[in-house]
Amino acid sequence: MSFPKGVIGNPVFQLFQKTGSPIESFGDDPLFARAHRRPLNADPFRYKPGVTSRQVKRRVAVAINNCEISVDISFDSTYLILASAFIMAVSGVPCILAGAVAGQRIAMLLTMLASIAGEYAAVSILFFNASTTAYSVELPQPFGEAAFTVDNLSLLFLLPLYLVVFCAAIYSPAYWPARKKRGATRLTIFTGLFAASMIAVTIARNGVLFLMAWEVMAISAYFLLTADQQNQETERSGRVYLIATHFGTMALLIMFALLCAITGTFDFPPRCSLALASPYSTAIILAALFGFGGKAGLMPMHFWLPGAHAGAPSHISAMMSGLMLKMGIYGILRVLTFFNLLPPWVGWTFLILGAWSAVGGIAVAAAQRDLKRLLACSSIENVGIIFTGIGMSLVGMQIHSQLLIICGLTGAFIHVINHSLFKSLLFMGSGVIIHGAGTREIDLLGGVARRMPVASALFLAGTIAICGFPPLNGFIGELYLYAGAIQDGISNPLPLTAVVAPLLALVGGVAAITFVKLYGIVFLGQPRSDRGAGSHEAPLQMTVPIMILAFACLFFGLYPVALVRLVSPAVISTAALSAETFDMVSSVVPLAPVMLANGLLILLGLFTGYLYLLKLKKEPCEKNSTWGCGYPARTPRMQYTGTSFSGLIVSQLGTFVSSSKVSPDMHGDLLPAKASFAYEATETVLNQILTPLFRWTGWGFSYLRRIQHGQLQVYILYIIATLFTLMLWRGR
Amino acid sequence: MTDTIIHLLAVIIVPPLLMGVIVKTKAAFAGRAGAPCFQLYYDLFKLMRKGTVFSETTTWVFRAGPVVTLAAVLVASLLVPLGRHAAPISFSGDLVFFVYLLGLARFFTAIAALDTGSSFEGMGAAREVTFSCFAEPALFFAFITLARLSNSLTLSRILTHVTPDVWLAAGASMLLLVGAIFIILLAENCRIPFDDPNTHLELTMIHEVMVLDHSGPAFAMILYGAAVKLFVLGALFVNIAFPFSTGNSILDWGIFIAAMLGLAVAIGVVESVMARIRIVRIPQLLVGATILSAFAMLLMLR
Amino acid sequence: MIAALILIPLFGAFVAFCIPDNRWRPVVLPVVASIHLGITAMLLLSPPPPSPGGWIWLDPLGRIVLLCVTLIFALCAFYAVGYLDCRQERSNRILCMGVLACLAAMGLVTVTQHLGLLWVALETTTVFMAPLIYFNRNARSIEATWKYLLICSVGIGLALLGLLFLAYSTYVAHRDATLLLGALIATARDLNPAWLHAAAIFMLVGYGTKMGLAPLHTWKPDAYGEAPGLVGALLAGGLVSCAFLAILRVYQVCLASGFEIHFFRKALLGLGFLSIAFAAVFMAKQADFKRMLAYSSVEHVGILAIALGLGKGALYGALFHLLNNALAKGVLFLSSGNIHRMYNSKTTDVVKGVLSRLPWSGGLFLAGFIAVTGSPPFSPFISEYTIISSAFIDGRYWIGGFFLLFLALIFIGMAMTVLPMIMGAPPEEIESTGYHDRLLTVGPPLVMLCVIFWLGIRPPAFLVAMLLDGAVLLGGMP
Amino acid sequence: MNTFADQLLVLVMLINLVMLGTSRLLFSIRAVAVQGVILGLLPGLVHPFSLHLAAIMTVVIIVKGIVIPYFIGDAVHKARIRREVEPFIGYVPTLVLGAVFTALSFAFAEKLPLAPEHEELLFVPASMATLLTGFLILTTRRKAISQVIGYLVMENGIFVFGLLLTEAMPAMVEAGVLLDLLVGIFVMGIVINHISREFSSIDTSRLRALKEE
Repeated sequence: MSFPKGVIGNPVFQLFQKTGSPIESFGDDPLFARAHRRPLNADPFRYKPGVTSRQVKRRVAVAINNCEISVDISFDSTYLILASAFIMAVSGVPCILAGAVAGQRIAMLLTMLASIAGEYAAVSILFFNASTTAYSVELPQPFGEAAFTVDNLSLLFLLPLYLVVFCAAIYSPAYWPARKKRGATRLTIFTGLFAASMIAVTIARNGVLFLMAWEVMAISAYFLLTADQQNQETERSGRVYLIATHFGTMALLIMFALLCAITGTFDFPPRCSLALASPYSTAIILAALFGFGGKAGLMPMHFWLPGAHAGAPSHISAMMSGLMLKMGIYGILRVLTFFNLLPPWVGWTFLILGAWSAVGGIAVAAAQRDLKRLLACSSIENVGIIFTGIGMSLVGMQIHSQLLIICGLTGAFIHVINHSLFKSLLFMGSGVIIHGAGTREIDLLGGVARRMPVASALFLAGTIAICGFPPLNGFIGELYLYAGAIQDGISNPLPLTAVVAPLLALVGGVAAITFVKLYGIVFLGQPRSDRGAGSHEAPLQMTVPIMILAFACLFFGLYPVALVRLVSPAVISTAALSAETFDMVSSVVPLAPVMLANGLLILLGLFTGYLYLLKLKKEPCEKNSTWGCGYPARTPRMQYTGTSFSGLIVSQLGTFVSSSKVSPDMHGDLLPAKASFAYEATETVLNQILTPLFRWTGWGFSYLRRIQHGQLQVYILYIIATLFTLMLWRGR
Repeated sequence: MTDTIIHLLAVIIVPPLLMGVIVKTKAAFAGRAGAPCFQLYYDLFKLMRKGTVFSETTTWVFRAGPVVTLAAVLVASLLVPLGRHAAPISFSGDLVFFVYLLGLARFFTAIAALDTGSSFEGMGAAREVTFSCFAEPALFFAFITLARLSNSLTLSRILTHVTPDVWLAAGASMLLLVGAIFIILLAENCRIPFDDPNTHLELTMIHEVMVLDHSGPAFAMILYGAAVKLFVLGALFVNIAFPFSTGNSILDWGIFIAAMLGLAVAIGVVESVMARIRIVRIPQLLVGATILSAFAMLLMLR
Repeated sequence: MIAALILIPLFGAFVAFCIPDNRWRPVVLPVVASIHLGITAMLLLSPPPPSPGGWIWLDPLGRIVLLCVTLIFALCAFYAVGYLDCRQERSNRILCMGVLACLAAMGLVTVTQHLGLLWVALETTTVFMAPLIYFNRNARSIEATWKYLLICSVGIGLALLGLLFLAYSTYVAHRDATLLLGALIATARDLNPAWLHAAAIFMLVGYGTKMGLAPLHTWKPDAYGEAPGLVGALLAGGLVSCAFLAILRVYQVCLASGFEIHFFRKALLGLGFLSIAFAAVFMAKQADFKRMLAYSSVEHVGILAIALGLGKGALYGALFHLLNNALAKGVLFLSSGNIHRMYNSKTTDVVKGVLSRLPWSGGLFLAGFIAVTGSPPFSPFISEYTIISSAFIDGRYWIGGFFLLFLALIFIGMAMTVLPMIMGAPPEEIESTGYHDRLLTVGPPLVMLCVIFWLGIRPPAFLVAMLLDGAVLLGGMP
Repeated sequence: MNTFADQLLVLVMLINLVMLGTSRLLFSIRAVAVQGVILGLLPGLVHPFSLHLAAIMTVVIIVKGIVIPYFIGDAVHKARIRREVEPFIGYVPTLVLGAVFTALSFAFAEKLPLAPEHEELLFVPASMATLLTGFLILTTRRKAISQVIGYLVMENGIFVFGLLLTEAMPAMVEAGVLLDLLVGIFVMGIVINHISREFSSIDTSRLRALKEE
């Protein structure tokens, strides 16, 4: 992988060269601009057969001289983004050199710094039209040169990325202190690599470069999520993850090879440059759907996701769920933009898979007993919603409905940002719970809010946001999707897309169940075990990042205009529309009244609350135990549990998730032994399809393995047989 | 402006009356005199003056629950047109906002119930959120149908668009729609056949059981919120089922209030003649409502 | 200079024979290896012209293989010092001598242009490797040695017959039997098709046995499994490369003939696919991690064969992959040797939680696994993807597709063995074997890993040029 | 001259069949030795005399006729076994197979055009038949010694063909081939010694510990 390797004056900087237009700021000085442009375009490092090492050396010297003039490059936004990726990538190095404890601190500072720089660059491109440039980097031989470019679609994914990485960086040393826990070095090194590779994924403009970044991302995620390596369960889910992601990458390998077969180069084709009729376009789209969809956690390729997110350290889960899944979405969007026209089935496939993931994901989430598994499954749901939005817009392109295109894409993109925010918030919040209470089992927790008031309030914000309730940000994205769906119901003769609205409502309803369960059982009531009772508030370093994210959720909820402003460039460029069309069509969802209504809601709530507080102050409040309906000997274990809370809905959604009883073993010596009993949520794809498939394959293989059965004489027979076969082959 | 003021007044004043009418109707069916129609007003005033008992297990969430619920329901009430009059707040897409506000209210009621740590209240919360998640798709199918009729995304437009002419043109569809919305109305407000709101005992297994531990002003807020919710959903129903308009603003308000009282009587009648169905049947009934409204939409496509 | 390449290791073997002290003898290895590396470097930077008779010439293909051999050997030599230090209970005289003699023979393989001489050198390596496999002196290792010796001897015998066929075909063509590559290529068009066909098949089977193409690979798991990790690395990195070079020579002749190449490519594709299929089947549920490495070697040999069979752009990938595979296998074998030392077992029911007990070796093994399965940023990714993409670009997507499918299956099999072994909690009851990671046993594989990392990001220009030249010799696009 | 060469080649093929039919190891070893000596004599019959040829002939006779049989005989002595018991396929079937393979080799030889001066010679069929006989012994016999003998027979088969080229091939290569063969057999002998010590038997069908299952 290649990352920007240094700053000005460093010879390694020569890996990069500007190929874009010079920056306007010094355009008024023609002399300088020319002096600047020529040498930089002079391509110092492109490999030419026959270039001897001495020649190369001279070229380097020339290039270094060029660098000394071109100081202003550091203000280029693309450069800043590349530099941020580089700093993140190497942020773990001090860990090796200076020891884990100091290294972790340094890495934190470096990552924070890089995130701020990157976010600054991203914002300045997005809001102030700062210039962007293409930097090219030389790839190993047959793949030529490749470019890093930032465009609107990249920015959409970069913006939340920097924010979440920033938060995770603050969070990390407190959550996984090198002083106390094993594996902090590994965690630090790979966290930086992970973040950097995701940045590289979003800005790479070449198939091979993309794949390299992609794999670095996937593999560093593996090392991150198995940080708790001695845990059997984590090891297993890590393995499932690695295998799943490898399969996905295989699909991507095919996809980029086929793209190369069409265009003749591994560089990304320009937007809308591929005709539908070009050979392999179906194969390309299917491979992309498999590869990227698998990474995004789209059903039915989601099976790796719950385990992987659950076992990872919490801030890693936050980054994986909030950011890495989005890379799958980014990838598929990027591939779709290559085509000037898409076959009709694409949109519907997206829509159906998205809807399936949304409903199935939240159904599985509702059944979970593990705090982080629940959040992970809910990520499947959210990815499903995003895919539904994309599918909606693709269908819109099919039927030439600008409204559907814009509502679908806007909704999906807003949800991309929103999900990054609130899912990261929730995962980091769950980390606070694990840190305080030491367990992820929902049914063992309870009453955490009394011991962690700050964390519980922040977590509540995330919960409300993810359910899509106003006045937080989750609502805005869904609003666009609903608007698109209902508008389709109004104007389309055969409004199939309209079904999205009731489906979203169902998903929202189950999400509400899931998160009421999560919040209510974990934070409220009384502790159900000693673990829950022993919890304590987390250090400030862990709560501050959550506060930042919660603030972002609130801000975007109350001021959705900002959110739309963030995604509109991406929507406009992805859908190939003009800004005017976007403004016109997107006004179907007027944001001002939404803001007004949200404000009213908050004011009314505050007002009522204020009156109520006054009243409470005035009147004496009595403390008593909860009404036990006449039963005097209540214990905390009698409280409603998470499993029973979601039992009703799980029994109704049996298609997606089934709850199997783990039967107790009652055999004792004389009397039945002490036994426990539990419900386990089983997943259809992993437990009922893949695992048996693997078992059968292994079984079949074990027959084939007799070929190698140890008898030397037979081995020699193989040689003769091969010889004869080859002899006869041509004879036929 | 006048309409807005009347709207606000109606929303604030009328809801408890509906509750009273329902109770009165049921009493009449049972052959009793029954509590006065304004009983809920008295109860609310009484509760407002009372002190509060808090469970030791509760946190600030328990206190916030009734407040947020009431605020959300009140804001929701501003989105629904009453009679033939546009709502004070109305914007394209407000129907989504409306549904999600009710969701927010439900969310806070449920977590407040869980905050007590009581298994009964937990059970009630589980049922409340589960059943409403079946009701919401039905509501959206209905909204799509209405939106298609009126070519609009605002509640005010799609609800006031329904006129007797529309009924004549798309009668079958409208009939299915009204049936579906009536079921939703009963389900969302936890009336018979879904729940028995009569007692505050644990026998009432859904809504009322959730609020067992609330007392004093908080309980008043909850009762009042429930009444407003009934009023709001009722208004939704009345707008579709009773789309008569005289053209005179004041007269329309009168018609509306009368229709609402009529609805209350109808609910009372239903509660008197039906028994509560078994819990396991409830999802089936709600899915039935979804199918009804989906059919309504299909019929509209022809 | 080229003579030194062969004579210095032989001299080293003699010195090793003379040194009586078991502790000091292994030091000869790094000394010789360093000199060898230095000579190689000089030879690579300024390749000498062909010898007058045309027998000796370090052509680009030979250079690539020589680079593989010398790199692997140099690192293994340093490793050997550390490794043999832990194995003081056993005389290492034969090991040191055998290894050095092999180095000499392998050097000869790379520099000779005479196919007969190449055969002799290759057969010599076969013979000298046998005592190395028997280093552990137990029933299992004797069995492995016996199987290795007999199967390879039979195979190499067939190759000899093929060679004789080839020589006879030249005799039939122009009354002057020759096995010099240059002459063969120049006159290949006149050769008799029937003789050439028979020769190609016999040599493919013969050298294929040595290289370990399925179903001729049967000696591999046994030999790799029972030999010390050090020998495994030399077998997988050095010997396989030499055998591959022999097949490349045959390929060159077939290519020059113009007619035989079509069959030869098909045969390579067939054997290659059979190899990766075998590897996929045998890697699943493989409990012995060293045998697993052997099957991985079968897999990569299959990849090389497929790449040759594909031709065109894949040739560059094949040559690059040769180097990458040698180094990646080196990482795996050397670190697996350390793990074996630590746990005194090579089955995964005992070996668990390596990363906790041996962070360096375990980490290296894991990284090697990632590299060898073709994940960036390591260079096997570059070479494998070159091969895969060229299959797709040529429109042979079924080949590419099945290739990837098998690779994926292999990945699963390997992951199911490697990951539980490296991760997880170490067994508590295991007795301490006194082994611990130290510079000499961890450094060499680490260097190998760094090299493939470096090659994966930025292969040096001279290497790229060399590989391109090699690909041109094989008929790839310039 | 050529007819004499052909008669010797037929003798080689007969020795093949003898080896397939016998169970006594020492007898087999002697047969291989005889075969080796014949191989040593053959070049003199088909090629004009030269110093190079004489040297090759001498070396072949020494290596194949004396040294290698001595090594193997020694190994047999040390392992204290006399005969091959229970081969995988019985002696009669192997003999029949051997005959079939000999016939096949003649068919195979038809397809390969020889140089004019070699046309009436039986080198190719004799070589293939010997090679296949070697394979047969390798795959059907259990004892390690028998397998070494099989390998030797196979090598002899290859050598038969090589004789056509003795003149054309450089001495260095021939010498290398012989040396390799010698060392190979030597190493095999050592390994057999170790096997018999380790397993107290040289029955290779017992060497089945290394397998997949």
